[in-house]
Amino acid sequence: MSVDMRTFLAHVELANPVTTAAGCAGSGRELAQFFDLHRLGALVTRSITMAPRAGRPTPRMAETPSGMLNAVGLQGPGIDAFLERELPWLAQRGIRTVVSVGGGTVAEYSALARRLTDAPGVTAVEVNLACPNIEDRGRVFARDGGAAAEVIASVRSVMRYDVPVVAKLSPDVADVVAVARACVDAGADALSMINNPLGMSIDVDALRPTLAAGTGGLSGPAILPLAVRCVWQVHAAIPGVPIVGVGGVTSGHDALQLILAGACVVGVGTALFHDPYACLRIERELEELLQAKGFHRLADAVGLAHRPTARHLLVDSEESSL
Amino acid sequence: MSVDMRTFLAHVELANPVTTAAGCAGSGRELAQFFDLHRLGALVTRSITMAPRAGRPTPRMAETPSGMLNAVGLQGPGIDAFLERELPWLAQRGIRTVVSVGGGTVAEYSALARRLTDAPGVTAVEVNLACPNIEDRGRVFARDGGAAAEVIASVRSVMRYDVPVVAKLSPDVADVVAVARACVDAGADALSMINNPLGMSIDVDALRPTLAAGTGGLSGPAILPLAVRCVWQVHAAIPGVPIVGVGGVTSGHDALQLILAGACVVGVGTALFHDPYACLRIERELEELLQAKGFHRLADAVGLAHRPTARHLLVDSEESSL
Amino acid sequence: MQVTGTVLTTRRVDAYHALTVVAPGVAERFRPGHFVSVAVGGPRTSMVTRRALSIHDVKPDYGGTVELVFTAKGPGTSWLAERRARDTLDLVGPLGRPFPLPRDPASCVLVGAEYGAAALFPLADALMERGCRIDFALGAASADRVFGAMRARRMAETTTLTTEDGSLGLRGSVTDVLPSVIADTRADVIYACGPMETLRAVTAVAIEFDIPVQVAVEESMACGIGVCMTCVLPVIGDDGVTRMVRACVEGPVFRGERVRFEDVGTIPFDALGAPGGGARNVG
Amino acid sequence: MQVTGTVLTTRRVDAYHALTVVAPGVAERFRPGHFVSVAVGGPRTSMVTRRALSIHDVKPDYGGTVELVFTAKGPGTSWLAERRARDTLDLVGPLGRPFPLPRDPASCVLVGAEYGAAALFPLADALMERGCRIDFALGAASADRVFGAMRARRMAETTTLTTEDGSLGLRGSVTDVLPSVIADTRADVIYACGPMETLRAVTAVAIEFDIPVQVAVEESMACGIGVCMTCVLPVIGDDGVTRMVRACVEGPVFRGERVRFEDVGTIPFDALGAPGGGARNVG
Ligand SMILES: Cc1cc2nc3c(=O)[nH]c(=O)nc-3n(C[C@H](O)[C@H](O)[C@H](O)COP(=O)(O)OP(=O)(O)OC[C@H]3O[C@@H](n4cnc5c(N)ncnc54)[C@H](O)[C@@H]3O)c2cc1C
Ligand SMILES: Cc1cc2nc3c(=O)[nH]c(=O)nc-3n(C[C@H](O)[C@H](O)[C@H](O)COP(=O)(O)OP(=O)(O)OC[C@H]3O[C@@H](n4cnc5c(N)ncnc54)[C@H](O)[C@@H]3O)c2cc1C
Ligand SMILES: Cc1cc2nc3c(=O)[nH]c(=O)nc-3n(C[C@H](O)[C@H](O)[C@H](O)COP(=O)(O)O)c2cc1C
Ligand SMILES: Cc1cc2nc3c(=O)[nH]c(=O)nc-3n(C[C@H](O)[C@H](O)[C@H](O)COP(=O)(O)O)c2cc1C
Ligand code: FES
Ligand code: FES
Repeated sequence: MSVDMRTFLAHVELANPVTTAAGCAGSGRELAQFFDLHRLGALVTRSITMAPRAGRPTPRMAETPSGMLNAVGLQGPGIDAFLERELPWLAQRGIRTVVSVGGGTVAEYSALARRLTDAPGVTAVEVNLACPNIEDRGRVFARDGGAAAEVIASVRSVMRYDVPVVAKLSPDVADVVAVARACVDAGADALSMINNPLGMSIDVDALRPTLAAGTGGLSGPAILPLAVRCVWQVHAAIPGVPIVGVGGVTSGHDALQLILAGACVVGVGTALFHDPYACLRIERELEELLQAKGFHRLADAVGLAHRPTARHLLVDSEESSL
Repeated sequence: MSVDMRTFLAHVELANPVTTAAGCAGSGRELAQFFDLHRLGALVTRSITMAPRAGRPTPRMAETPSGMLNAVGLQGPGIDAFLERELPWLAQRGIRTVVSVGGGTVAEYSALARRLTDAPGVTAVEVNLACPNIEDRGRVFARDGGAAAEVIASVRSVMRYDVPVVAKLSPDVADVVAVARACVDAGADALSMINNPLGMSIDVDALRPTLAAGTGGLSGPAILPLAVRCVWQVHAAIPGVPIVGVGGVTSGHDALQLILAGACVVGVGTALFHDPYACLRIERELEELLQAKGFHRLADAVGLAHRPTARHLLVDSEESSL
Repeated sequence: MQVTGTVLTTRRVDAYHALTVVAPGVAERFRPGHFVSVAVGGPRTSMVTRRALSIHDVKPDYGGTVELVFTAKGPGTSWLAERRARDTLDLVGPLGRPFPLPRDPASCVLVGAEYGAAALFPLADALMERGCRIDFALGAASADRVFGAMRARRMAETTTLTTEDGSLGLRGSVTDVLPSVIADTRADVIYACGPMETLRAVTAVAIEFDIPVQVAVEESMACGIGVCMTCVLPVIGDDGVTRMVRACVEGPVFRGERVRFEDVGTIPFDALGAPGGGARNVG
Repeated sequence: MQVTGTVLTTRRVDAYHALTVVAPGVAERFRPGHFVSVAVGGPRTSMVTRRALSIHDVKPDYGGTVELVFTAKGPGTSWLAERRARDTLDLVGPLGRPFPLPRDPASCVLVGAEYGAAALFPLADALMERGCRIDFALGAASADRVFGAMRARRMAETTTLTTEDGSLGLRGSVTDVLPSVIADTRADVIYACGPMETLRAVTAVAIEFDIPVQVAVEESMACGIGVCMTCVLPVIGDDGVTRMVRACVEGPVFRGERVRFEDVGTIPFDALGAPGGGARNVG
């Protein structure tokens, strides 16, 4: 008997829980050469900005142990070209599309939302909060619950009521639950976590940072334990909110960790760079694992590791591990 | 020609920059079976607490991609037994010893400092700030600049003037520079970073967290990019302060990354679990690398990657990498 | 000590893999009950921790070899199972506290479950050298998982085999037959090696018969050399105080009645430094 | 497409390693200039990104093989250099925009520096099939790094070799000799493959002689399939606008005069979406 893999991102049903991660699937067309995009739970776009962006200088990439650093700098076509060329291509094919947006001010985010609200083919909007707030000396929105909430509230107020707004959070905070709560209170219908923690690599031959931008976002298997922890903490604190678990997923086993911790959707980023079919493989492996463990429905596994056991009483996610 | 590997931890000279990381070298005696501890830059003890501590239940360990999670829970003998049995053993042998301390209240940290201030054989005191503050609902000191500063000020005011106080910081904060600055302003003579970011792993067979404690500290190569980034940011912001770089170092190449980013001392933790001789090997590899690159003195490499170059002008560590 | 050994031979023994590795320094220092920790995954692997494996045998060939017997369970042991002759293997060992041997000749029952049996053979050799009587009780889930039955039969006065599925010997667990083995052999001491559940049950039987039992425990280990504190279990000391002691250096061999098997995976409230003392809320 | 190929043969060619891999699907679709991306490190490796390697040759044996020629530079290519016959290799390809071929027979100079030469041989075959005249100019730091000199001599009208140390052919770089090769052969078009510095210099010469030049560039690549945006360089479009385009899908082959070599590693101020536009301060 097969497993019912359907899941809900807020009130929107997805045929399966495996999506691409923002910024890791190009415009969609690149992956379409490898497989039928309808087989994705959803395609998440790169973060769209108002103006076209050339991004950061190269090198933009450095390999690290079980991970990589990237500093792409939101290179993209800008909202006009996106609405003209990229979104219609996806919409015409009926591909479930979560549009990610990025901005430098609250006004920019809400302007983006305004442009998207009537665009056909927007399954949900994911708000990339890992952008520097130019009105606060470049402090990243996601690192400050107040700033994050302001962005979410402005996007939520503008977006059509039936398009879920997903807040994408960063792990580089003292208290991810506090930021999550601020976003939910501001109207986020779901949370996505984690965006890349900030890392760095030094080129010891050139005696300078490997990336032209200096620092970069860390992704890949190395960060899976951080993603599992963030999902766990937020699901424990705000159990009703749908969570998109992202970070280091390369197998169905990894995806199941995030699901048991509380995610109902799983995003796959860096693994796509290694294996263009990663989403399909992970979805299949996940289904096989669930089946082997006797689950009939994916939904039954969501957050299951929180079920109280004798051992669970010892768990206190706020306390230090030391 | 050999490289002058001497370095300074504040005003204390170390024969070489490679030390053990807190909590990763037992009482010292275990490693002494493998090599002469005098060959270490310094031995850093586990974090000593007032009372003996049995620590957390098992499983305390989980392997993750290029890393591991631990939840030991500061198991240790308590300050009395430490001063009676562990420190004298090291002191009698003249082994440079940095004593790490951990507490649940500001008062507990200063009580520990008071016990250490007249103990012979204390090269420096490292203050493990990754402990939950029981007076602030278990919020970890290191996640809050104010609380961290209070601990450092109380330890500094009690410790002998000639024993450096090192503040050990966590990466799980929105702004590591702010916490670093608070500690330096409170009297920290040096900074050590990074302690383990908090992570988690789910046992998908048991359908519950792998660690009995739920969450645990992530260590090993996976976190090297986070350590390099923290060292870089803090050295850029507060260039004069000596930094102990810790996190994921397994080779001389890794150590050199931290040094070029601004560390003058390098701590080795998880690598010791794999290779008891790791500190010696890393020190040798580091010396060879420096020599191959034409350095005469380790000190000349410290922070060198910050040297302005055309490319450097593009680096803005506050800005997001995306 | 750490050595880079060369794999001499590899073979399958029913459900198990066996590797013989040239490692003179380790072989020389070996005493029964010792284990080694093996680096797995090769260069640039993502597996950062070593795998602990008991030493099944040492031989003088090529200056000294050690034999390891293991199940391919997860990624590390699966990698080990793919090693071929002439590959190199990075070992640290011998590690741990070995089995203590009786001063005078005694009647010894050696209880091994699953791969735990492998560690008992060098112990049997050492005991026989001291003139001890040896009897084996070996058990496993199924016939292909009973390790060393033939060799046991050759060495011991008696060998009793059990399998859960009845495919070899008596149906049931090794502890089911233990009372009668003890009675038949008039055992003075028991040595046991296997899963914790087996060790717990063996210890209960030994206590019932009031004879000493030495068990080799298994705990998840990150370092194997006593520095990481991840491998602890509650053990009662000579002073009657329970401490969380390290399986890798204070063990893996303990007197069974000293191990608080029921409390493994917890911090007993009366253990030294348990929460409830002054440091409860620290870290 | 992604295939798990089997290594057929491995060999050393002077300073280089060559691997022949059975990969029918890749071989079938191959056109000169294509590359593959190779997974390195094996199971549970810590190396998460693939390595991009040009296809040096395809043969019909075993349904189709591809040959890769590379230097063991870092950990990934060193791992590749240790592969043996019958090992499997995970390839994605063929990838990228191949070399465009002239419609009518033309006189073509093929310029290769270091391992870049490897990619020129299937191109030479294709050009010759179209009746083109072929001349090679191959250069490297030293004799052992000049790839394919013998084969070039057999195929081409003329072959000019250069080494920095003078150990083979003329002392100097391949671009030093290029003007005279162009003049001698009355070249209609240049193809070039090698380090960016060489491509820049070759392009400058081509512009001087006012003949078209096709260059295969190299940029650090995380995905090779156009989704990660890490491999970009500034290239001038047909509309005169500079864009940061992806070397992996819009390239690796570009018209040389369109590539802003001087600005590689920067975002030129006049590039589409460069800072200074409305989005300057975002992300
Ligand atoms: C003293 C001692 C002796 C042992 N002797 C043998 C032996 O002779 N033959 C044999 O087959 N097995 C033996 N084991 C168990 C063996 O260490 C584990 O099966 C092995 O580490 C699992 O590794 P893995 O990569 O297959 O699994 P994984 O689950 O991927 O291992 C992940 C991590 O957990 C640790 N781990 C997992 N299971 C165990 C375990 N049971 N004990 C300790 N650490 C564990 C691993 O070392 C690794 O760090 C022994 C264990 C100990 C402590
Ligand atoms: C289209 C293309 C074709 C190539 N063809 C060949 C070839 O035929 N033979 C050959 O020897 N080399 C070729 N290269 C270069 C080759 O990809 C690198 O030498 C190789 O990736 C280095 O890997 P490493 O593990 O040795 O080094 P590392 O420095 O450890 O690599 C780390 C990371 O950086 C990337 N990287 C490092 N250097 C380069 C580079 N020069 N180009 C692209 N990515 C890089 C790697 O892919 C990896 O992700 C080609 C590169 C490209 C882009
Ligand atoms: C090259 C690259 C580009 C990314 N671009 C974006 C982006 O545009 N918007 C965003 O919210 N996250 C972006 N991310 C973050 C990913 O969506 C994801 O959160 C993160 O990489 C962790 O998942 P992974 O380990 O599976 O890659 C990017 C990540 C990478 C590696
Ligand atoms: C098992 C274990 C125990 C640790 N105990 C302590 C401790 O007592 N005090 C402390 O400040 N840090 C402790 N740490 C953190 C390390 O000192 C170090 O900061 C961290 O592990 C990163 O370095 P690494 O990747 O080299 O291990 C511990 C780490 C591990 C893995
Ligand atoms: S395994 Fe590290 S102390 Fe025992
Ligand atoms: S390498 Fe990923 S887009 Fe080119």
